[in-house]
Order: sequence, then structure tokens, then C-alpha cells
Amino acid sequence: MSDSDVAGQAGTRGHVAGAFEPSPELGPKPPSQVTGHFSDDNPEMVQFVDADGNRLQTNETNAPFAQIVEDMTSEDARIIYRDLVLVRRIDAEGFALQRQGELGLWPSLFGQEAAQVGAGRALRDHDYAFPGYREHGVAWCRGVDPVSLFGMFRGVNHGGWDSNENNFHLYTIVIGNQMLHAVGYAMGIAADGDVGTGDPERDAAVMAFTGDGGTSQGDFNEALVFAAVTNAPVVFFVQNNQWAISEPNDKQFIIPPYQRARGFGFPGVLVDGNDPLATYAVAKDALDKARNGQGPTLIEAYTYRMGAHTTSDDPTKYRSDAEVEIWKHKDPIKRMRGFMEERGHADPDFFAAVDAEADEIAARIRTACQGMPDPELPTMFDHQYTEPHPVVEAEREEFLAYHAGFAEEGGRA
Amino acid sequence: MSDSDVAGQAGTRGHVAGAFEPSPELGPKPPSQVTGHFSDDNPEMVQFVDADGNRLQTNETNAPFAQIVEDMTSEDARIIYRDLVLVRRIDAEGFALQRQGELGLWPSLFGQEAAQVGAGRALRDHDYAFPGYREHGVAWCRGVDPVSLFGMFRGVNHGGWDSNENNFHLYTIVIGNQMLHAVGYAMGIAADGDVGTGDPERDAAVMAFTGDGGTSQGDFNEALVFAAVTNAPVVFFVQNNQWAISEPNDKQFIIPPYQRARGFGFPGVLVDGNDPLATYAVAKDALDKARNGQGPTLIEAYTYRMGAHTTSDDPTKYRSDAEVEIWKHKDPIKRMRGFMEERGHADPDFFAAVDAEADEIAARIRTACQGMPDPELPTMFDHQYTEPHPVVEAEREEFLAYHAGFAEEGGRA
Amino acid sequence: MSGARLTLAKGLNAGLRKAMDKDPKVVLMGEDVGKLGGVFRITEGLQKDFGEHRVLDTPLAESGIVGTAVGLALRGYRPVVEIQFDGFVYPAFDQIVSQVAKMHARSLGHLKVPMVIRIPCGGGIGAVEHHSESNEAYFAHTAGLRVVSCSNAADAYWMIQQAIETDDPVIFFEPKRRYHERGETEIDEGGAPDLGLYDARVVREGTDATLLCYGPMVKTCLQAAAAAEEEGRNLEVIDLRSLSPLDLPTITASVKKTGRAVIVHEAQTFVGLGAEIAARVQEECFYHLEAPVLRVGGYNIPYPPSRFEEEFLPTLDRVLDAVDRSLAH
Amino acid sequence: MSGARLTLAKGLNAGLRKAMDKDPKVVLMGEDVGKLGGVFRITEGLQKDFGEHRVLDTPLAESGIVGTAVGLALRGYRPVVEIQFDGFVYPAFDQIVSQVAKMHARSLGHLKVPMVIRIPCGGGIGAVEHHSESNEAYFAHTAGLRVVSCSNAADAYWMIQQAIETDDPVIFFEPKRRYHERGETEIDEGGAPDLGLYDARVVREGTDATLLCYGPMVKTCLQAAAAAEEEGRNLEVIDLRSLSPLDLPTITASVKKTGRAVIVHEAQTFVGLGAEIAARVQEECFYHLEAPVLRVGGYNIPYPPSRFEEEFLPTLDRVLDAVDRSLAH
Ligand SMILES: Cc1ncc(C[n+]2csc(CCOP(=O)(O)OP(=O)(O)O)c2C)c(N)n1
Ligand SMILES: Cc1ncc(C[n+]2csc(CCOP(=O)(O)OP(=O)(O)O)c2C)c(N)n1
Ligand SMILES: [Mg+2]
Ligand SMILES: [Mg+2]
Repeated sequence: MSDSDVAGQAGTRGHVAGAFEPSPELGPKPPSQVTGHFSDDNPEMVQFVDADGNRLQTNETNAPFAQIVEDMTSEDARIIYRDLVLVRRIDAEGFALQRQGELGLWPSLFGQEAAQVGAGRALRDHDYAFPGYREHGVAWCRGVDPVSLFGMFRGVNHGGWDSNENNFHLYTIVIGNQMLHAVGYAMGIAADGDVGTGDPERDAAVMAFTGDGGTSQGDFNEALVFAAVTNAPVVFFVQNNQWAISEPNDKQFIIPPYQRARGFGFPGVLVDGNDPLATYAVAKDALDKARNGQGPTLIEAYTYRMGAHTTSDDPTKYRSDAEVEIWKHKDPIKRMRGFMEERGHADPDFFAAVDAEADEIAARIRTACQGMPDPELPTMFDHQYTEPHPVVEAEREEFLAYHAGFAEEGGRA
Repeated sequence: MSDSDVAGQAGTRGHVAGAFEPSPELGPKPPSQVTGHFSDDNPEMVQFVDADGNRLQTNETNAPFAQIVEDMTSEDARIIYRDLVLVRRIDAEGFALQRQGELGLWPSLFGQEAAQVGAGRALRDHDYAFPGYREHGVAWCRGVDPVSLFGMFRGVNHGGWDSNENNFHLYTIVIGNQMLHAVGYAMGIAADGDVGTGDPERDAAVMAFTGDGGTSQGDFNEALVFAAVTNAPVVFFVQNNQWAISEPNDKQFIIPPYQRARGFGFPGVLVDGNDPLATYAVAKDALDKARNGQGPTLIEAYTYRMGAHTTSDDPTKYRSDAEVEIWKHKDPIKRMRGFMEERGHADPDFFAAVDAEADEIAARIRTACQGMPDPELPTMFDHQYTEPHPVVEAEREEFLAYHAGFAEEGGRA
Repeated sequence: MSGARLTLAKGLNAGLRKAMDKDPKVVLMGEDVGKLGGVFRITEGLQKDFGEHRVLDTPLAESGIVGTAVGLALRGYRPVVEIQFDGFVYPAFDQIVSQVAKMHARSLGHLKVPMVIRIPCGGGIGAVEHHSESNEAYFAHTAGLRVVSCSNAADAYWMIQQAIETDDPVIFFEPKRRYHERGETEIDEGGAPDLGLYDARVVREGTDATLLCYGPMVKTCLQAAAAAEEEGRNLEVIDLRSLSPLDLPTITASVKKTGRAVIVHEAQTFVGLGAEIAARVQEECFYHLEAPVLRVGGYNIPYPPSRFEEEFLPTLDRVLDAVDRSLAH
Repeated sequence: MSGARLTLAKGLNAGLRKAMDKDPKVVLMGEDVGKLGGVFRITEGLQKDFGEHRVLDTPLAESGIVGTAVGLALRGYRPVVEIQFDGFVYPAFDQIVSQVAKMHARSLGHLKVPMVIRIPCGGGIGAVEHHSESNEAYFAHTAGLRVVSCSNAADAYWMIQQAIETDDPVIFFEPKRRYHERGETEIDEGGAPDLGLYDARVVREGTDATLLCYGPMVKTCLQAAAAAEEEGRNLEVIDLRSLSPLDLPTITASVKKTGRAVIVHEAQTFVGLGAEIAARVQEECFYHLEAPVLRVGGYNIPYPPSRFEEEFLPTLDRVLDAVDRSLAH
């Protein structure tokens, strides 16, 4: 978006650079309504587009990342917008499929699209990503077929995709575990010499995803220790969506988590997680540094979980509608579209085409999910070990014999 | 030491306040000789007495703690000096007893006397301390008989003292575990309402001890999370003795660990761990704040492990004599004595009397250790559960019957 | 609530409430146990009634939860910790094995850590990975702990209170797939439990073989026994209730009577609790056994994706198949 | 070094060196494994010869060590992790159980984590708490892991190489009190191992009863067998070597021959590995057993202070006492 008067224009709309204001009609700002949250109005928060899609002026906070945004093309903007819309649609489909009984569970990313797409698009092919369980948007950007994700939440497998195909690890459910895997993988990249060579086809980095709650785990903090000490090419991407199931931020920390990194000796950056340009720019900058051998960064993407924790959760038990309302106005898609319309990055046909594509994808993945066969029972014993294992083999035999017996008998009682 | 010209005097000796200089004849300063360490010459390090015993001027760094030092009496100084000497002697006795085969192991505190005595004396009776395994100096200040410590390292028990008698928990060997116990205990103090009442007989705090290596553990970092979030009255006292067995600081962190606390939202203070006045003042200040309801503090006492990690260790495998030499000149006892002599806090008789007392104590505890009986074998089954347990009872019976059989037979083969 | 027939979940909730009423030192801790009442609503309403100081929503860190609970216990509290799901207890394993289990013995009895660690356990609910594990064997193997498992609402109500009253640390397993099953019997809150916490219960008397089970498998075994009855077989069913210690007298008396034993649990069999029971039974009932002691359990693979779980977990049919094999001897 | 009679510790060191020579992807990680060569000197000289990038002194955090090793394995490395002492593996238990053990299966075979976790184990060295534990049962119960234990220098040399070559994760137990015992046989470095990693070894043939043991207890059992011989009893001794999977054919063949089995391990017996062996043996050798399978192990209390350990651990006499009891049937 190499458009030199972007900043100026934003300025004319009266927005203070770096501040994060919901529209005035919303009444009091979140901190005065909602307890337990942090970082709203934090001048350290990197933003490029305000809630209405206005490009903000360059300021002290976003300046280090401004060039990345300047270098983005209209095409880039359209790619990101398309991602945002498709990802939201895929997510909505997951939700719907769960409600229809096709999936056992669905953890929605609704509200976090910009955080994930910004991060996901900043990754290059030969980088590697370690997700939690809500990173459907990152999965999408890595090229993982959403139907694969459904397999896991349908109970057909524990993650059907080959992580090495898209350099996107399996989802990790035990909070914090994957942060260490990411650091180890990054240590491996460094040991392979694939850092700081200056060859963009070679230098690689790792990105590890967790949530605000995840920052409390020992593994998360040990990952910061190992990353710091080994100067590993890893970026910790914390989506602070304000909630860990029913627990607000103030049950996990008393200062925003981006500051945690500073206690370990490397930079922490706060970014408006609903601003796709900002998340992209901040993530790209951190990844570039990691690839160049400048070590780890922790990014806190300040965002919001618009839906329930998962389809099993009932957020009315612990949070107010008013809070959700506030965040509706910070919606990343609305924001991106406003920005693109204003800047002329796309015409109405484009937006219509994206919506149509979303319909198509939704239909395709719904059908694919509904038609997903149950796995063959004896495959339960497959892939347990890389080499033959007598106990597993014996049990497979036992299982087959037992079922064969049934088939003969026609079942008991 | 309410002696108004202390600061001035120190100044005349040419010492820059806040800097930490070995005597000039020592050649290059540690950082230029020794890799992997941090914080030498760190202007954030609180000091009151230099390596030669000169009282340093008040400066920006030590000013917040200066009043505490001002309020100390000659009597206080003598108490601390006596502690330092006795504790070193007890430690040396532990070492000797191990060498004589009376103990299985001894982890020496040699070099860390000032860190431990300063912290130990800052604790009040109704505070509670959670040690690691090297806190013999803290144990001494809490009133734990050193012979009890020997019991553990002799293999007679896992810690013979009643923690509640001296509010000094058993030693904890699994690195990091006790940090969480300390926070939990502190949460209990707060829940009991024994914080911030203004009643000094009531308000209490907890101190938790670990080493530089300990800062890497998940439990340590989770303790910081819980302490921050609950605003627990706890002080984390990290003795950075430069080594975790054979690993220097740079295997654990890339910035000094006192800064870690800042990543969690509460203060971290760096103190010269070989300066007994400074460790006392900093510890007392942090404990006072905790008792007053101002929450946790992390103190890094910058010190040195003069001896081996334990009697099983051979430090010549991994560190140079030159490094040890440098630290000899920072010796806490020499320093305290120099200071006291210069200020007239004690006469030669006092120093002689302390030495004599050290001899006496050493003789007493040596004799007590050598005479310590092996435990009665069936007591192995005691105290396993608070209520009867059939497996343990059956095994106790089995054991007794088996040994009774032996006694009859006169043993097999 | 006196005389009510509750679900297992509500039985636990009522038991916790009673314990908190009785003893102000009882505090609940865990993830989401406060406003939400826990993801299974076991602590529902308790924070509202007892306050945030007695029902603590903790940071998301299991080692931290158990570790601070140890500290609270040392200060005189009686923490009841909720682990959100079985698969999330492992981050706390170190604290449980190295500290919780050993504290009393290593302090020569000076220190007590009267705490209960509640673990919703087992499968059968169509959940994703790590949400269906049966990890009782790890804890039963750990000397210093007591390990119990409730199988029904009335036991849940009484056992949680008994566990909280115990000065020893107790790992308390709750069969999550039975949470919403209503108890057979009315709970008389004014009454008293009919069994001690470490007593097994003969839930069905029989003569032909003994089914030994606990937690979620008690129901399965009772169904198996009912089905067997139709085939003219008379099975005794024992709900172990206490997994460590085991109520061996009750177990061996039954096996000596029937001559046959089948152990049923959801956990993988290899070095599972069933192995201990089999080892004990063959030792103590050697001359009474007419067939080897058999085990029916999860297969020895990590808990599979949920589409497999009906076949992974012991079913009525697999139990009866084992009974057949036992009787074939 | 060809043809040398090494200590067990030196056998491991030589085996590690060989594995590192052969495969540049093999990296060693742990606390103090670099300059110091580990507190037991098992990795002595390896950092000097292979560099800091292949022998990594890590931060003091076991979950971090194992967790980053998983990441390295995913990147194509073959990490060999040293846990400094048995009692310090628990902070890594979550990573081992939830990630290391499950990764291959959950990825439908797409991912491998070829890593070895070395654990110096067991007691008898007069150490303080947490330095003498035998925790193999926890790992043996964990589906997805392989668990082995060496008992002598030659096995140590070969087994560590075999474990490193395995694409499955292996928990590798080393009997620390045998580290400095010299092997009976010369190790031919140019040769090949005589057994697969999962094969048990009949270390002494006999007819009257079978002693089943592993790790530090192999020597104890051989001594017991020698003592028994003087009393005219002919004991067969089997070194299990692999604890998961168990080499059941070798075990059952022996017990069917002798009719009697005594399992000996240092670990607490309750839900220990011996329970599994007893359960299996009574099932598969039901008609051959002349006496119940007996177990000799640590008592079911946390590992006691070292002044008790001689009595806590199975001794030659306790083994023979169990043999007597078996033969009395
Ligand atoms: C170790 C562990 N403990 C508990 C859980 C259960 N659990 C699943 S999600 C969640 C909250 C996570 O919050 P956060 O890290 O903020 O991520 P978010 O769900 O908001 O994306 C909890 C407690 C878990 N998955 N892992
Ligand atoms: C969890 C755990 N891992 C490993 C060890 C073995 N160990 C004992 S002391 C030590 C080094 C500790 O270093 P530091 O924390 O700096 O304390 P210091 O010994 O220097 O006082 C290690 C690795 C342990 N006790 N606990
Ligand atoms: Mg969250
Ligand atoms: Mg240290």
C-alpha cells in the first residue's frame, strides 16, 4: 500500500495515532466496564488501521513496522481480506457442523481472524508453525485443508494432516507443550545453519501460538528461557483474546504479556490483534529478525474471543453482552474492508467474489465433513510404533478374532 | 550504624557509589576474564560496603534502603558478624564430616554467608522460609540446630526438624518445587488476614530461596505468576552464585534474573550478595512491603559459590582458579570485619570470642554428628500416612517377621 | 436436599458444599471453578455462596495449582484442587509425586498436606485427545498417596467428604461419563456413610465369578452381570472404590468364593491397576483359583480418536467374553 | 578400544561416541553433560570431541529439555537426553506422556520423535532424597514409549546404540550403582550385538525356579542363584532388558520349565512392573505354575533415607527367602 498520503488522511479523520478508540457512541471504554483486562489504550500497541478502517498516522510505536505496510500491494490487501473472510466462514461452518452433530467440538476463532491471518501470511513456506487448537486461520494460510481440521474434531483422528507437508504442526491441546517444541525446532534450524545466511530461500524461523491463559504455564516460560539462551529463531505469538475459558486476564497476569519477554531479555511487542495490517507487519518484522539471527520475539496480539470458548462452553455464565458489543465494533473484517474501500484496493466485484468463494468453500467442506467415513476399526492399532510391537500386534489379533467371532455369532445378547 | 559520616568516609576512599570494584591489584575485572556471568559493575546493584569494608556513599540505587542500614545498631552488626563466622564454621564442619565419611554429601554455602545471613536476619519469627538445599545460613538464623541438617546429609532422615517450630521448611531438593509452596503459604497468610493490618506481631511474609539455575524451572516461573496475580506476601530470594553445578549463568539467562520479576509485573532488586548490610537491608525492605500488603519482590543476591557444588563435585573440570581468586577478595566476612573495625562496632575481644564460639560449636556438632545413631530399622515404616494403611502395616509385619527369622537362624549363608 | 436422588455431579457438589460448611479451612482451587462452576459444573454456585477466597480461579498452570495448594495445606488449609481433565494432571505430576506424596513421611510426621486432587477421568464422552484418560495407575504406584474412585452419586457425596476429612493427600477420580447419571438411592444428608473411604463394596452378590471394577466400569459390569444372569450365570460385582490401598480382604474373600476373577478398567492394562490386583489375587488365592485372573481394559495404545472409543473401552460384551474365557478353564 | 573390558559407565560413553560418529544427527542434551561430562561422567569427553552443537548444556528445566528435544526430533535430529537423576524426570513427565509417547500415533505415522531419554536410576549409593528412585513402571504403563534397562557394560554399549537407532522414543534406564562395575566380557566394537533391543537374556540357566530381574538387580539375582546353588538349588535368572515391551516368550518358556517365578526389582511393588509380569505369567503359565508368582521389591513407602536403603532394597537374602517361599508350595 505504497500510498504516501495514507498517514495524512488518517490524521484528518481525527484519530490519535496509537490510541485505540471504539466509536464514541459506545459509551465508556472497555477498561471502565470490564474488569480483568489490560492494554486497551496502551500507547505501546502497534496499529495501522483504526476500527473504522482509517489508516493511522505513523507514530513512535508503529514506525518500526511502517515500511512493511508501505511495501504491501493492493494484491496483498486483497489476499488478506480474502483470508479473513474465508477463515471466518470456515470457522462458522465448523460451529454449524458441531451443532448438527457432525463434530464433537469446535473451538471458534471468531474475532481472532486478523491476528491469525496476519501471522499466517507473514510466515514463509519453509518457516514452521506450532499451533494450539484454535489456529484455524493459521492452518488456512499454511494451506491445510479445513476438512483435515474437522477430522480431528469429529474424532476420526487426532489431526489428519502431515505436518511436514505444510510446515504446520498438529494442533496441541495440552496448553504450553508446543511452545517448547517450537523452540527445539528453531534450535534445529539454527543447528542446520539455516539462519542469518542472507539467503531468503534458506533462512527460516518458527512461530508458536498460544493464548493469554497459556502464558501462565511452566512450559511457556521455560520456552522463553530456552529461546533466550539459544537465541533461537522463534516468534511467540500470544493471542490475548481476553479470556481463558471463564477466566479474564487478571487471573493470569498483572501486566500485559508482551512485557513478559523483557524479563527474559528479548523484545515483546504489543499489536492490535484486530488490525490485519498491524499483525502482518509485526509478525513479519519479528520473523525477519529471527531468520536473520537476531533471536526471538514475543508478540501479544490484543484481540477478543467473540464466541464461546468452544461449543461446549456457555459464556453467559461469566461475561457480559456489553463487553462483546464493544468488541463487535473492532471487527477485523469490517475494518479491513473499510480500509480497502477507502484506499481503492478493491472494487465491489472483488468483495462479492470473495463472499461467493466463501459460500463455495463452506459447501464443499460441509459435504466433505458429512461424508467423512468412520475409520476402519482395526486401524486403531496402526502407527503406534515405527517398529513392530508385540503387545500391539497381539491386541490387534485379539481384536480381529473377537470381532470375527461376533460376526459369526451375530453378536451377543 | 546510625553514623552520619559513613557515606562521606567511604567517598574519601575513592569508591564510586554503586560500582563494585575489586581491588586494583586483581587485574582485569571478572567479566573480562570469565564468560557466562552477568551483573558485575551493574549500577542497579545495591551495595553499602565495598570489598575492603568501606561504607559506600548513598546513591540512587541504595538510597531506598539506606534508612534500614542507618537504623542498624552496633549490636546488629555484631549479631550479623557472629552469624557469618559461625555459619561458615558450621559449613566447614559439614564439609569435613563428609570427608571423614560421617555424611554422604555436603553442599557448601562457602561464599554465600552474607546473602543468607542478611536474608535470614531480615525474617521475623512469624515469617516463614522455604529453603533449597544449601541454606544452612538461613537455617542457622531461624534457629535450626545444625545437627538436624547433618541428619539429612547423613541419610538418617530426609530432614529431622519440625518446620513449624522455626517456621523453616524442610530442604527441598527438586529445584523449583518450593517456590510454589512459598507462594501458597503466602496466599494462606493473606487469607488469614495476616497482611497489612499494621500490627507487627501479626503481619507476616514468606521467603523462598533458590539459585541462578533454579530460575529456569517452570515451577519458579509459575510461582512468579501466582505471586503476582494473588499479590502474595512473598519474597523470592535468588542467590546467583554464578554456577549451577558446571553451568555458568549464560546457560540459564541472558539478562540478570532480578529483571525477570519485571516481566511479571513486580519489582526485582539486585543486591551485592557478599555485602551483609545490603542483603539485610534489601531483604528487610522487601519483607516489610510484603507484610504491608504491597506484594511480592524478587531479590537477586549476586554472590559466588567458592567451593564445589557439593562434596561430590569437582569444579576444576569446568572453572578456573583465577575466577575463584577474584571472588576471594569480595569475601563477606573480611568485608564485614573491616567495616566493623573501621567503625568501631566491636573490639578485638569480640572477634576473638566469636572465633572461640565457632570452635565450640564446631566441636559440639561434630561430636553430635559422629554419635548420631542409625535409626531403628522398623521406623522406616513410620509416618507414612496419618491414618493406618494396610499395605504399610502388612509390610512392617513382614519386615519384622523376616528379621526375627534371621535372628533365630543367625542369618543365611 | 435430604432424601434426594441426585446425579453423580450434583452429589459431588452437595458433598463439597457440606465439607465447606463444616470446615472453614476447606478451599477449592482450579481453572474455571469460580464463576463458571468448573467445566463440568461440579463447583457450581460455591463461589457465589462461599466467596472468592474459598473458591479460587487460578492461573492456567497445574503445577502451580498443586504447588500452591501444598503451601496452603502447610499453612493449615485443606485445599481441594480440581484438575480440569485427566490429561492435564501431568504438568502437576512432579509436585504430586515429589512433594504431595512424600511430605508427611519426609518430615517424620511433623507436616501434613491434607489435600484432595479431584480428577474427572475416563472416556466415553466423544471428546478430543487428552480428555479421556484413565491415569490412576500412576498415582496408585506412588507411595504416600491415597487413590479413590467413586462410581455413583451417593458414594460421590460421601467419599468426597471423607477424602477432604482425611489428613493424607487423596487423589479423587470422578468418572466423567457418569456425571449426569442419577443415583439409585436417596442421599440422607443428615446420615452417615455406610462404608469407610477405603472399603470396597460388593454391589452384587454372585457365585460363578467375581468382576472387580471401579468408577465408570461399575455400571458396565453390573449390566454385564445382568446379561449373564439371563444366560444363567451368577456374577459377583465388586466396586473397589479405593484403588490405593486396595481392600484386599473383600477382594480375596470373593475370589476364594467364586474361584474366578475378571478385572475391568478403562485404563490400558499394561502395568495398570488390574495387574496389581491379578498379582495379589493369584498370590493370595492360589489354591482357590480355577482359572487365571483375567483383565479387560483399554488396549495398550494411547487413547484413540473418539470414533474408536466404543471399541477401545471395555464393553459389556468384552466383559462377558472374558467371563466366558474364565469359565472355559 | 576393541576387545576392552569396560565399566558400565564407560560402555555407555563408548556407545554414545559410536552413535555420534555414525550419525551426525545424534545430539546429546541435558544438565552438565558438556564440559563436566555429566555428574556421572557418562558423556565425558564428548563435547570436547563433537562440539557444543552436538553436546548441549541446557537450562535447568527438565520439561524444557524434553520439550525442545521433541522439536529437534521433529526437525530431523536424534536427541539423547540425560535426566540427571531418576527423581528429576517428573517435571518432564507431561512432555513425555502427552507428547513424546503420543506423537507418532496421533500424527497417523507422519511424525517420528526418535529420541532417547536416559535415566540413571535406582538406589544403593547412599544418596539423599530423590536420587535413588526406580520409576520404570510409570513409563512402562505409558503406551507409545519403549522402556529398556541395561545391567552390564556390554549391554550398555550395544543397547544405547540400538536405542538411538530406533525411530520410537526410548526410555533408557541405567543402574547407577553399577556404573563403575567392570563388565565380564570384552566388547568387540567392530562386532554386532547378540540380541535385539527388546530381547530378554537368560543369564543363567536353571530348573528349580525362575528369577526375573533387570538393571541393578541382575547382579543381586546372580549372587542369589550362586548362593542357592550351594544349597543345591538350581535357579534360572533372566535379565529382562526390555521392560516395555516385555519379551514374554522368553519369560513364559522359562516359567513353564521351572514352574516357579520370583520377580525382583528395586521399585515399590504396588502396581510396579512386577505386577504386570505376575499377571501375565499366571495367565499364560496357569497350568504350569507350582506356586504363585512372587515379587520382591522396594517396600511401598517413598524411598527412605539412605541409612535404611540396604533393608529397603531387595537383597540376596530377601530373594532367597522368596525362593524358599515359592518352593514351599
Ligand atoms: C495443561 C492444560 N490445562 C488445562 C487445559 C484445559 N483448557 C483448554 S483451553 C483452556 C483455556 C485456554 O485459554 P487461552 O490460553 O487464553 O487460550 P484460548 O482458549 O483463549 O484461545 C483450558 C484451561 C488444557 N487444554 N491444557
Ligand atoms: C528438578 C531438578 N533437576 C536437577 C537437579 C539436580 N541439581 C541439583 S543442584 C543443581 C544445580 C542448581 O543450581 P542453582 O539453582 O544455581 O543452585 P546452586 O546449587 O548453585 O545453589 C542441579 C542441576 C535437581 N535437584 N532438581
Ligand atoms: Mg484466551
Ligand atoms: Mg547457582
